[in-house]
Amino acid sequence: MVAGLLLGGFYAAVSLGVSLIFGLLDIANIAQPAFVILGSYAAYVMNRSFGLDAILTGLLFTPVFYVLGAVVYRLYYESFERRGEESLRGLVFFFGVLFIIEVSLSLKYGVDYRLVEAAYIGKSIDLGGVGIAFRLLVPCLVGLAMTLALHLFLSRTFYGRAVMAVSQDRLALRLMGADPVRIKTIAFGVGIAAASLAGALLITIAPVVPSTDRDYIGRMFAITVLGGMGSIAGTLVAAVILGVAESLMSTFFGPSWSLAVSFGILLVALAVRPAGLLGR
Amino acid sequence: MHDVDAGYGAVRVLHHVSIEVREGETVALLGTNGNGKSTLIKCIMGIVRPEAGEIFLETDGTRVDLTKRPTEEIVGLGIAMVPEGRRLFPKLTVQENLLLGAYRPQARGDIARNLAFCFEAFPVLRARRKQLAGSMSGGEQQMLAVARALMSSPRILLVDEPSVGLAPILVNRVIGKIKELKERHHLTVLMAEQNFNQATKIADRGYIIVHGKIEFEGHSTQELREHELVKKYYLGV
Amino acid sequence: MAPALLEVDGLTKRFGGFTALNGVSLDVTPGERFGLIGPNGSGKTTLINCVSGALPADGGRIRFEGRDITAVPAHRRTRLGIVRSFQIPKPFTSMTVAQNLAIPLEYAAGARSDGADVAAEAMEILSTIGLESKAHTRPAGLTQIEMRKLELARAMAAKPKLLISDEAMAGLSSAEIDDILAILFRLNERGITIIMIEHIMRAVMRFSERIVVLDAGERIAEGTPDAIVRNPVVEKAYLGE
Amino acid sequence: MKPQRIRRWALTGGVIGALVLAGLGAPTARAAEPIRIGFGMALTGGLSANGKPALLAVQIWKDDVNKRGGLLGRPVELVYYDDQTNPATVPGIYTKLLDVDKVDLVISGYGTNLIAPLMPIAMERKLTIMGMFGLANNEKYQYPNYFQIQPAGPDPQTSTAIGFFELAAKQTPRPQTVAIVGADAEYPQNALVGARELIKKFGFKTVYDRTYPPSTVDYTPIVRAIKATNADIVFVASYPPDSVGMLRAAHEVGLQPKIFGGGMVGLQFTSVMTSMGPMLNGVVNYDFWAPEPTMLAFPGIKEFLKEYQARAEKAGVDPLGYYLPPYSYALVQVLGQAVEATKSLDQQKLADYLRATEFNTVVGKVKFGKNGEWAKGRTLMVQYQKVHGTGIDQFRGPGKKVVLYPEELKSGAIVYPYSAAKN
Amino acid sequence: MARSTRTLLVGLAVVGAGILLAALRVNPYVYFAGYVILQYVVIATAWNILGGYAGYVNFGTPAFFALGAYTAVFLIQSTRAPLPVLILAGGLVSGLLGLGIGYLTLRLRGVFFSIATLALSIVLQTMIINWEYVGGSRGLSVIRPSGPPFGSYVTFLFAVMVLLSVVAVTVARFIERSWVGRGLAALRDNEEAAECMGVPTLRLKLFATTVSGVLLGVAGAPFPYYVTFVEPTSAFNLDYAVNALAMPMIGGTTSWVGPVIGAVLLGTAQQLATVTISSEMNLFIVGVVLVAFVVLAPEGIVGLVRRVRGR
Repeated sequence: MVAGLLLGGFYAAVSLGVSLIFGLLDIANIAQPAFVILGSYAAYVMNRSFGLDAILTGLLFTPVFYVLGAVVYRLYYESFERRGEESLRGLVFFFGVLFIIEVSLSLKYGVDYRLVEAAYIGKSIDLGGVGIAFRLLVPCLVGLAMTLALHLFLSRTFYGRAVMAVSQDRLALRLMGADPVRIKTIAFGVGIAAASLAGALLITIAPVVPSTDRDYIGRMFAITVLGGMGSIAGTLVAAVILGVAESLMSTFFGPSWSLAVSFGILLVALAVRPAGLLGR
Repeated sequence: MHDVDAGYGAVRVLHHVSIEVREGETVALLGTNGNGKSTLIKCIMGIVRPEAGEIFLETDGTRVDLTKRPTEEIVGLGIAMVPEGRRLFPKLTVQENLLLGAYRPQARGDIARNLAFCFEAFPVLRARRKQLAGSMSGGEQQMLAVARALMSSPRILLVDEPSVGLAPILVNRVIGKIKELKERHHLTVLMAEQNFNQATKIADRGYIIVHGKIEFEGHSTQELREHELVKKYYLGV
Repeated sequence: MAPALLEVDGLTKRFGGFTALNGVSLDVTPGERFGLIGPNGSGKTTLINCVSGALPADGGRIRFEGRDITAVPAHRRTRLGIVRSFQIPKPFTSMTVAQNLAIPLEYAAGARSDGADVAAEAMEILSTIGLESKAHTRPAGLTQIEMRKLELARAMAAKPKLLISDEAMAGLSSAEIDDILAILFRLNERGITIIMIEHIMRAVMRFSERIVVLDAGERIAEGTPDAIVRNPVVEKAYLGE
Repeated sequence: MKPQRIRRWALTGGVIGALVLAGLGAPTARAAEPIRIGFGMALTGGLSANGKPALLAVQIWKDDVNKRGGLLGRPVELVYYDDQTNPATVPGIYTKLLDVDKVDLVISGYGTNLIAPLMPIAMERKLTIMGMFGLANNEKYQYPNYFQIQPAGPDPQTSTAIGFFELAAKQTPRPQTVAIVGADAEYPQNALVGARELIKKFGFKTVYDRTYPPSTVDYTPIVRAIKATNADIVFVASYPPDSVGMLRAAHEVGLQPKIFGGGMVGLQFTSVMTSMGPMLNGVVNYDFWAPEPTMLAFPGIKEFLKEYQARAEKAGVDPLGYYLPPYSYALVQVLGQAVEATKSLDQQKLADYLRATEFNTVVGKVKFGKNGEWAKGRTLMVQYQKVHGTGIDQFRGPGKKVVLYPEELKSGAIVYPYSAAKN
Repeated sequence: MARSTRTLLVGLAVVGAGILLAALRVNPYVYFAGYVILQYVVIATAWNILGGYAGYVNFGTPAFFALGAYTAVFLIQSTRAPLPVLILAGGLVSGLLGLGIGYLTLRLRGVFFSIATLALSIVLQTMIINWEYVGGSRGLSVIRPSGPPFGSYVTFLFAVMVLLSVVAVTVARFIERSWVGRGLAALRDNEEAAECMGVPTLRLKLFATTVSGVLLGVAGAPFPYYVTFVEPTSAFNLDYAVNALAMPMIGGTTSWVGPVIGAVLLGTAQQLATVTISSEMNLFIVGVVLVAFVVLAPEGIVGLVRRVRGR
């Protein structure tokens, strides 16, 4: 149960980018997990070369990822959104991006499992009889911090509110004096920047290879959809639900079914209540 | 001092339309739907690009050409629009909608004051500020739309069809509010409206637009009310 | 009065908390030219969405030729003879104009035979409506009026008994409006019942034999164009109090 | 163009494409016709971390042989393709090797899944086939000309776990209960089957027996469930990411069985060892090679490792190469010796010789028995001891991975129970 | 009539040519590579019936393909049924799955549909992993029947695949040219307008998902005999999803020729790349080509050709 909660915090961190980009901007960026893995490798490289802490690296790299995200969005915008044919071909576009990132990584760094070192890996604290691993606790806390930060960004800043509004009514947003394309660029950049940190968290928790992204495509979108498409609080709740479900399945019914259960939940949710659990 | 002169000729919807609104005036743009009122307002906002003609904003003796500017910049110049159909952000709360209205950098400093004013003018919005905009009734939504436009501290307010989809009693209240706000804020108002009687209640003067042409210019409310064109074009007599 | 072709009885439709239609009833007789007007947002489009089957009704019954069709899916209603055009044209963008017509010809009018007949019939409809020169262009290359005509032509191809024309003239010039009106008159002469929803009063008043006025989701008046124009309730709805 | 014509064009295009493709690899005649050895290898995908070092080992052997003048006086040439760790590519690759590249000999790619699809091809064409780390591939086929280099022995399924459970049975106080857990994948499942058999044989009591999907992120719930059973023995059959996950979780949850480990793939990798550091201490795990004096006694191994380590960095593979590369080298060594001895490339003659002979290799003496497996199993059980920090150099020398099993290669004593060795 | 006879003749001619090629016993590698390429012709064509004609992007291709393969594995294990039975059964089971997916389209459109199919693929894979009888996660060796025509079993499979791809392409072409295809195109362009023009959209979508499912299952059914070793990771490989989508995208999605061209080009390129440059590069190229095509030539090669000719 506790493990599930911790895992949930981490899942939330991983899914925030999708929540923002897919949930709020309606851009089906299925390459997001690949950006996360890119973040993992950035953390790995810095950790190996300079002994820099993974999560610190993740934080330091957010501006780089922000710019990367902004560039990708501009390309996407010029190629698809402006022509008004975003959905299907955009999806394929990001599928291609996913592959390019994945393969570039394996060309550069090979396919060995990569991990990082940090003082807190392998240690745990005892809380009321339940040992809590720092390796999971730290990402969970960072994940919560990210969730909070994003929540504050969205609800307290002008840019954030504009991001929430942009997919609801572009024209009305322009009437507020905001440029939707610029807002989307910012939001996309932030989403990808979140991937930098999420990637760092990922490599802290488990070893990573370039193809690890495939394990997360489903989880990320499941969480986003369950969470109600773009609701930050919903994302957190859905992430925790998924984390707890996986943990409980592992503990009580045999771990081999845990993934199927997560996706079973997603399928049912999609079929019965497409607006998600906390859909507005 | 502010002097909008919009003369333009778009091939399809508007044909050589010229209107002007002087500072402090309330001007009504009358006509039934489909005659080009909304298009005209959209042209001013830069949402629809005129194919010919000019739209100017004159401020303190400087003329600013609006035709080549994107909507965002036009908003930045102090022109706010209450769009037809309200176009709120239905999945945001009332307060979030209002705060978005203050996106314009010049308005950000005045948020507290403007918000207080909006809540005072529309007490219902204060009561419902945590509610999602989409879940409110039509009248409340229209109030919110007007309030949201005011949050940008505009000098000129363009109102497009404020009465659409509202029960008669609500139309009355919305129109009344616009008048009240205009006076308190020293706004210049250009209102497109099909509800003739309601619009002429608050307008200083007005234009009747039919099939994309200005068919009649009434220099006073009186002149408008007495003109028979009104009935002819409204009911096709 | 002849037995009604379309009977709408106490139709109600809500969107969330908003009541778009509140117990609206109306009858349309065969061969009639029927006008449906009302200020913006009065529920006209919602009404025809319910009649054509695009939206399920929350209450009330719809009968067509005496048969209850309240629960019949939209495509079956089209085959029964209720055909609508869209206010904002919704052409099949990947097909040519002629191919756009082939869809209703095949699916609604039952012309399943080999290509030649369908093509000939499509061309015939296009020539009555004056679009034959554009038969092989795609909708993206059409002007506003041509798009409207395509919308009507496609509806005609479905061989309607009842044609619902939803603001087919918005944004057109006077000459173009006359053009469309002429087409609708011709269709009516061939025995097609027409419901016209329109803001252009000149057109509705000229076209309709009988008019029903909606305001705020309720039916407020019914009568001949003359009577409607003189009706103080209608005037109030339009001009305000 | 008429659609019909397009289709015909497209299909003929495809056929021509295939033919062109076939032609591309066609051998060009040369003066001193080399002996060509063909194989597919996992250079990408899940098993590539093992496939790449294996390739390097084979390349080193080729260079060694060619330096000495080749085989039968002919130079040796390798022809290999990436099988992407995907069995579906194997039939195509080997057909190309045999029919287009016209290789003289084939060896398998790395791993059970990549050997399996090769078996029918080998049988259809009556090839002599050398398998590189397959588990029980030949049990279903019983093909006589198949030989396998993994020292699993005549009973492959229990080979991973036998040392582990034998050691456990010898300890005092004797452990009683067992928890076994593994990933939903080919090797771990096979290892678990073997473990279950051995548990029965040694009379232990199973208190936990579960599997998990390889994409599991957090292993603490699993480890916690195991801890709740209070098992004396914890046997884990896992692939690299889950090995790391399980080991970390075991430390975090405070799992304290008497003996822990068994079939964890990945702990042998240098990159994993240097990351896990002291966390490894006390783990008893299977292995194939360790830099212990008993293992370094075999002829040629030191030279091979020196060469390997020199070339490893450039090839971007495991820098130490202690786990599998010696066996990959031994595999081609055996094949080379057979060719030299029979002075022939005849598949049947080679097979007969391979069946009958005991070979001397860098991994010791190799003799093939039933189903082409080693006549006698020799999977090591090692225990990580006295690992300090995460430096790579400590792993170069003896004492860190102490060989406990089999008896004849033993280089040290087990620290028991697990908790005693942990720190 | 004359035209459909001609189509039939062309189809038969292609099958005949395939069998002749098989009987010639040229270099066996041709059959192996040919099998893979033809398999992709079937997969791409099947995907395109739903994705291209109806506009519903299916990411669950691996689920359908693997279901066909595992249906075959099950039948081989239990009854050693002959290949035609395997193919029919594989198609049937996958078709049923397709029908189920079809009902999803009632509620899910666009991206949500795609995500649902992806999820479905994972659920199905987990089920197979936990089903020991068909090999579970360990995989299962399949022994081919002895004494196939043309001397070698793969040659025989190649001939079978020629037949299957002709069937698939014929079905796709028939759908495209018939009222069904026009109805699908209409609902792809605008589902609401299509419904209002009398197109029974739900029934057509169910038809498309079912046919697409059947053909994907059919493509998967001979797979166990081709590889002789089936395990979930490779049978459910995400590459099938990418290729199924990339091939029609590159070739052009609106006509039956597109997927065929795409499959032949990309399939051949991949086969070439596998045996020449590294397969990482191979995937890299697929990614780049895919992105380049959707950005620069959204209508694929067919669209490019049309544009050049139209000028």
